[in-house]
Amino acid sequence: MRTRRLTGLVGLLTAGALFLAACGDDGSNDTTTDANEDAAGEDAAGDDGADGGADDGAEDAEEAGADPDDAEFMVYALLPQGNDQPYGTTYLPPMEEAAAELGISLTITNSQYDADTQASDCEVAVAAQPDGIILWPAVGDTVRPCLQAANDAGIPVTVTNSDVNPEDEELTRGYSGPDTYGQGAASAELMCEFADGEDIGIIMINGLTGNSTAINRENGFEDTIDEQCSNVEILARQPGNWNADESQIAASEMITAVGAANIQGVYAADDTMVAGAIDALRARDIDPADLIITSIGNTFLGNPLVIDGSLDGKVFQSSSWDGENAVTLMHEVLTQDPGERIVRFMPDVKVTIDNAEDPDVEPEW
Amino acid sequence: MTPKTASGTRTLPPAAQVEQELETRAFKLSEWMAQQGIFLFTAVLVLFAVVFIDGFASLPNLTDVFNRAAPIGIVAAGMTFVVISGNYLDLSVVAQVATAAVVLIAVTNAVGLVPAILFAIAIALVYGIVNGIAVGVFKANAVIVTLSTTFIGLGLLRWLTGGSIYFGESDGPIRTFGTTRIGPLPLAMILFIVVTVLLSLVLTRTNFGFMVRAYGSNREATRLAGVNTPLVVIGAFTMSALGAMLGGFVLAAFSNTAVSSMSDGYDFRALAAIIVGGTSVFGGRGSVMRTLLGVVFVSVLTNIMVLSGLGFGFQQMAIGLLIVLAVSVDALARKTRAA
Amino acid sequence: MTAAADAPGGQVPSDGDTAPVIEARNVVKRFGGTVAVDDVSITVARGEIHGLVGENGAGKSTLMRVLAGVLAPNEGEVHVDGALLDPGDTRAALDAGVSLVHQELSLVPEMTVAENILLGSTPTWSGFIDGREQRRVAAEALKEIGVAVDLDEPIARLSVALRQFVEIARAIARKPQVLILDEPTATLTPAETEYLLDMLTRLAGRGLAIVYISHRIPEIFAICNRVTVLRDGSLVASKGIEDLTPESVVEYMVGRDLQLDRESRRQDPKIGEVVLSARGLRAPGVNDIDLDVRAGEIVGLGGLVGAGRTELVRAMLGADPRTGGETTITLQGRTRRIVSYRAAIAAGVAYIPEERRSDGLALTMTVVDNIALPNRSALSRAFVLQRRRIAEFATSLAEAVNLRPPEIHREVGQYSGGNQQKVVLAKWLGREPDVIVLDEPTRGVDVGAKVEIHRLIRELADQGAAVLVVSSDLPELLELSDTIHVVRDGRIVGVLSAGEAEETTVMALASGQREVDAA
Amino acid sequence: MSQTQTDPRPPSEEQADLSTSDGLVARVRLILSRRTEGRAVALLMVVWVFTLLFEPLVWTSYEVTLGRIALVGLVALGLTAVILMGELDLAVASTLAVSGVIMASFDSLAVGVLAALATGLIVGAVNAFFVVVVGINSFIATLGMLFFLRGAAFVISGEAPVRIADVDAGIAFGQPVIGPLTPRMLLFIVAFVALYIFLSHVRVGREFYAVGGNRQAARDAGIPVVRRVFTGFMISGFISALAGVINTLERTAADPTAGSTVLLASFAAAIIGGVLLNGGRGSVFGTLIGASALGMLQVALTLSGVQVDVQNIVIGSVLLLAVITDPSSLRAAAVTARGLFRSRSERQPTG
Repeated sequence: MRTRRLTGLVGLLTAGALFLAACGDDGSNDTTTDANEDAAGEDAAGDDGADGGADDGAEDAEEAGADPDDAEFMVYALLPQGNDQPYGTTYLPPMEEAAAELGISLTITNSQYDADTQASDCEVAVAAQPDGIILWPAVGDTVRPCLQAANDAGIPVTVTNSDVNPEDEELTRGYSGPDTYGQGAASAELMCEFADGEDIGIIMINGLTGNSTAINRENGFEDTIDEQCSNVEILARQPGNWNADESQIAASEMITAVGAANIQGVYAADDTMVAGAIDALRARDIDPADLIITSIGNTFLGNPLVIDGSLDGKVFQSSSWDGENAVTLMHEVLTQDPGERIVRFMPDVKVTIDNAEDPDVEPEW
Repeated sequence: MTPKTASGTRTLPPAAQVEQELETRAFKLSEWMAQQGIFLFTAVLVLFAVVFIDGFASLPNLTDVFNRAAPIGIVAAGMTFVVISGNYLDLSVVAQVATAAVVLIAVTNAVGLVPAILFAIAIALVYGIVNGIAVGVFKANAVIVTLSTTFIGLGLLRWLTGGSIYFGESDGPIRTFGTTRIGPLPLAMILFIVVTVLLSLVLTRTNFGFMVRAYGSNREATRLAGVNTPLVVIGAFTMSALGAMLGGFVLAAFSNTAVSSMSDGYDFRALAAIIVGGTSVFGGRGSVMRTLLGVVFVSVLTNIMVLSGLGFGFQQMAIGLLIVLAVSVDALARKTRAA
Repeated sequence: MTAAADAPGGQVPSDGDTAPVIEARNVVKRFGGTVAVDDVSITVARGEIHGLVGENGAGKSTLMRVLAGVLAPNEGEVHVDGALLDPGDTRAALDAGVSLVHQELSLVPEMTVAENILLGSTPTWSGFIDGREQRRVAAEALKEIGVAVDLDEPIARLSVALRQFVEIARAIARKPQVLILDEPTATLTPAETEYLLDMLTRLAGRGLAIVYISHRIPEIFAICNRVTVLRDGSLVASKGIEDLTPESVVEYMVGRDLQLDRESRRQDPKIGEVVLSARGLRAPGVNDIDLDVRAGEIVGLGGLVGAGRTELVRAMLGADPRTGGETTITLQGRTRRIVSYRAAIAAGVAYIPEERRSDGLALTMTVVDNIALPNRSALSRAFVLQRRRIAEFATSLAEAVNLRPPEIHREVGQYSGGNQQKVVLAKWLGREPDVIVLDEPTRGVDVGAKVEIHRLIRELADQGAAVLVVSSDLPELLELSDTIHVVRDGRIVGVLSAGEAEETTVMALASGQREVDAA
Repeated sequence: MSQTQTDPRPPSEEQADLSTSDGLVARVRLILSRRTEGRAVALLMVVWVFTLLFEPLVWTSYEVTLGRIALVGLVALGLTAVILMGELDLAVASTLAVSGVIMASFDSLAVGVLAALATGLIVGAVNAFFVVVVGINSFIATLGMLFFLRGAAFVISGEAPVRIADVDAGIAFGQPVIGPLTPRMLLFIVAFVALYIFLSHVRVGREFYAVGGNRQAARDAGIPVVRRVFTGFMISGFISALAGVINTLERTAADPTAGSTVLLASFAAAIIGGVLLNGGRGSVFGTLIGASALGMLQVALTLSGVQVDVQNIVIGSVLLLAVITDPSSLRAAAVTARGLFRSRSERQPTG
């Protein structure tokens, strides 16, 4: 059905292309006719590009959504990332599988962390009158209107990956996913454990500036440090933008800034970035094993580092758990309609050298 | 957005003509500033850093500066050809860098290094030719053309790869490249210098580079000199594409990872470096070496700010001010010359 | 606003009232060293059409710009209705009722006819455009000049002729007392010209004072009551039309001792086979031209600005698209059709365009670079430019054309016009062209450079190159050419051999004052 | 040109047939041929047909579609004013972000809103200052502002979203007021109508076309070009700020990263709408159509469950198509093509 739509789109765009070429001489200064004839040809060629692009889209959409015809429920999932981010990439497939099993036809949007786009997607979703909406807030503070609209339309909303603000919770039926704040906190607890009372200085590498997950994890980590181990001091912090390169350079520069001697620890808000930070240490012939290093995540980069002792501890976050539970929770809400708000936190498994090889902390990306 | 030579009318009013015939010598200092300002600025900034910023002068830190500069620098060096040809910029480097990085690691893991590189080159050529034809043959505006190729390119990349992050083998050739040092210098840094020098030679010493500069300086005069101008434009965009490809390689090798989002913001960051270097967006004036300086300048500045604990916001503000400042000098110089 | 502006030109009676409306007193205008207008005084009365004639560069346009307040004179002053006009203030001149119809069109292509006619003085009602008023005034102005153009048509969609008329309507709409037209017929067909002339007579009949600049003697005699002749910036005659004959006017315009030119003419040039040949050439502004240039021959293209000479040579070389006909180049018995500009260059053509600054040189580049541009392939091995060879090459050419100072690493933009033109020549000389086409080779060039450029052109011809020269500078044309083709309205109206060519005959042909059967 | 040479009739006659072309068809064709929005309309029609056939929801829930169009289109409207003058404003997105943050950092909404809008005007003035007074190419001047303002947004907001003082007011602001129309749509419509009138019926605005179409002529005619450029940039700045205010209110919080997609989307809308980047040609009406086409396309694709990547591929192709089918582009390509064809025939000599 989606395929039909898209092939339709492609066909019409092609027609449109020729149409455009035909109207080519509008408002032009004494156009020569032959120019336009020549060009019509040129342009038809140009259009094949568009054609091809959209065609890909066709097949893709087919894969993307489960077959809707025998679907019990129709659900919109408003996500801020998808194939443009590795986490989203490993989040989507289990989500779609689960949906297929539970007979849910998913329509997935990706606002690329633009709050305004997500809000607009939300309007679209509400207008489509689905059975439910799964929301992954692009910017936590900005989702209330969307929730309000959904509520007014009587569409149940569940939240995934990062929870809404407490005051907005009454507008949602449940939350599944990591407690992004809690992850920061857990990583801080690890840090405190390893610091074991001594005064140490650490550097902090955060996620993309302004990104809500990044902010939550940063706050979680910092607050916990303040409460539980004031002996740990954050000497410097820079964004690593979820990205190994940036993180490596930033880390290296912070080492320069505060002096290698003063640093006994490193915290990075995810595995990719911690890998960069560890590279930075190695590049300066500092043995990461001598430092206390903690992070969050589940990438193929993370566990080996834990095993070889350079990464002391990390908080495991399973993108597949996240994606799968987003759907199962929604299904629960739709089928058995529990009274109160369900909160299903992803178990914050702390991964250290002791359990790094356990199957339940198997890296996913 | 019209480059100066594209002005419709071919005749100047007689009076204006006569006036223009008169020798109009530039005011020396401002002229010099416009020409050599970047050297001065860089020197001053580095001096300032050495004196006031602890640890700036240390080798590891300078290495960081260059690690910051290397990928963006190679991209900017390539894009310089587009800017000098009077076509503003190549937005599609964002898509190109990401594609090259992903292709390098993914295809190397799957097939091998050589096919990966060949494949990446093929893709770069496609970008260069498509952008080049749209701009050179259809005379369409470079900004919009490269904007649309960015949309298409990134879309295709993410749709085809599913946007996954790719890791090179922990002891593979890419990793080796990323970690090898010659003496104290990382290989990437040396590649950066080598590529810049090479591109600089292409621009200054070769027939092609010469035509690019001439085209940027005066399209009609270049055409009337018997130059195949569409080919020149296609060539310029191809150089930009190749630069972006190498930049992608360096980026991928540096962290041994590749993901489609790793080159966000490379378009305007590269342009910023080029402009700060003193290459004129009107085309004709500028050089790859200036771009090198511009990139170094920006990285030094960022480095200083990080060392002094200033956040991302301040870094952005500084770069913004810098662009306007650098170009104001040039503009004022042009004014005094005209006066 | 001066009181004068309130008197709408249309209504002022022309009953023998010969009080001067506009008066220029001892105007002097210099551009750096060159004196464009030298102590000229003219007066124009109501209802008078005052013809202003002179060769290109005689200073007509400059004088008119001074009158219209576009340029401030170095000396002298302009009075309108006895009131002194503050110099160089266009606005004030407009308010005083002086309207100049520019030589080059100054309309906004995407705006409508009505909007362009009232551009800058758009009638508004508390900020909002008063559309009705706008259309009324525009329509009135158009009606006054009797041209029916759709008021809502964007200028971009009008023919050049109609744009010219809209320009005039715009001037009229300002209710001027003095209307100055600078070569308005340069781009018009005979029919359109005729129409324009009637129109001007009509307007003058209603008391408008008109200054009419033209090369075309018949037009002058068709409509003017007085004629002022300028030569080299100074006034040589200002008489009532009844005291003048076309011949005498041409004499005044040219009035120069021709002996010198005679001597410097080439003696018995060795002229060979036809090299450059055009047949049935058609292009915008070019109507079915046949033209041959032989080896060792210098062919001059005479004619007035806008006669279509530049269009002709550009179409001939394929620099601009042509609509019909073909060009061939024959060298060593091999004939090649010139199908594209690059093909022409490949075949050994050198083209020195009219607009040196916009088409001829890359001003931001150095002399070396500019010289190297057409010769790059010869000067590079395996795509690498050979710096030393290029430098030597450029130096030798810079000497050959006597570039002063010969700093080949200086930006061309910093050289004077004469030197710039030498660079343009140098860059093509390097190719030792078999065919060389020069469009206004010495425009805006000082005398010294001019002589040298002429020498170079002769040397080229003596070496057997086929030379085609476009020039509006009559002495130059006569001095250089072995054969002169006179072009008018995109047609060749006369072919004169060096012997029979006189400035008067050429001017007569060019201005259409005399039709002669091609020699 | 060709007309002058070939057409012997006096201009009055030549014009006659055009102006007095009776018969509705001829009239309509004449009117249409004068518009610059043709290609945009064509695209919009294609999108309409597509949506009617495959995504009627786009129409049945039109208020959603309108919302999306308003989101894409508002900034584009302001941008159009600048582009018409042959200038560029790359700073729109950053202006949007910074004004939102400034607004949210005040305790009183009213004050905040005023401060934000003022910010927009100031930013516009600064841009104009660099462009016409200092004489920097607007492309670079606004590029600098793009970085600077984005940075400022982060600094002011402390690199995190800022909630507005009165959240409920914000939510209320998101609700329909007249029929299904929310304040955003109303403001969008107002902005469009205002700009449309300004650019077509107000002298100052209409003179933007002169400034962009033939700057020298504008000067000769005594139009104060500098003042016009200032006006244009300040309009663009103000509208961006307005968009920032609207978004912030509707979302009940200001996000320093806001507007990441705005800049390119606005340009796309204007270009597809037939606005010529070199200035002098185009209209806000065209921009509106362009924005509508893009907005509807996005909504339709979203409803069809097409992932954002594929949407980008489609939109990119449409944009590329729009630029290379510009008349001037087609002519340029035709000339080159003819050149190639000729130079092939050049090989075999004749005669």
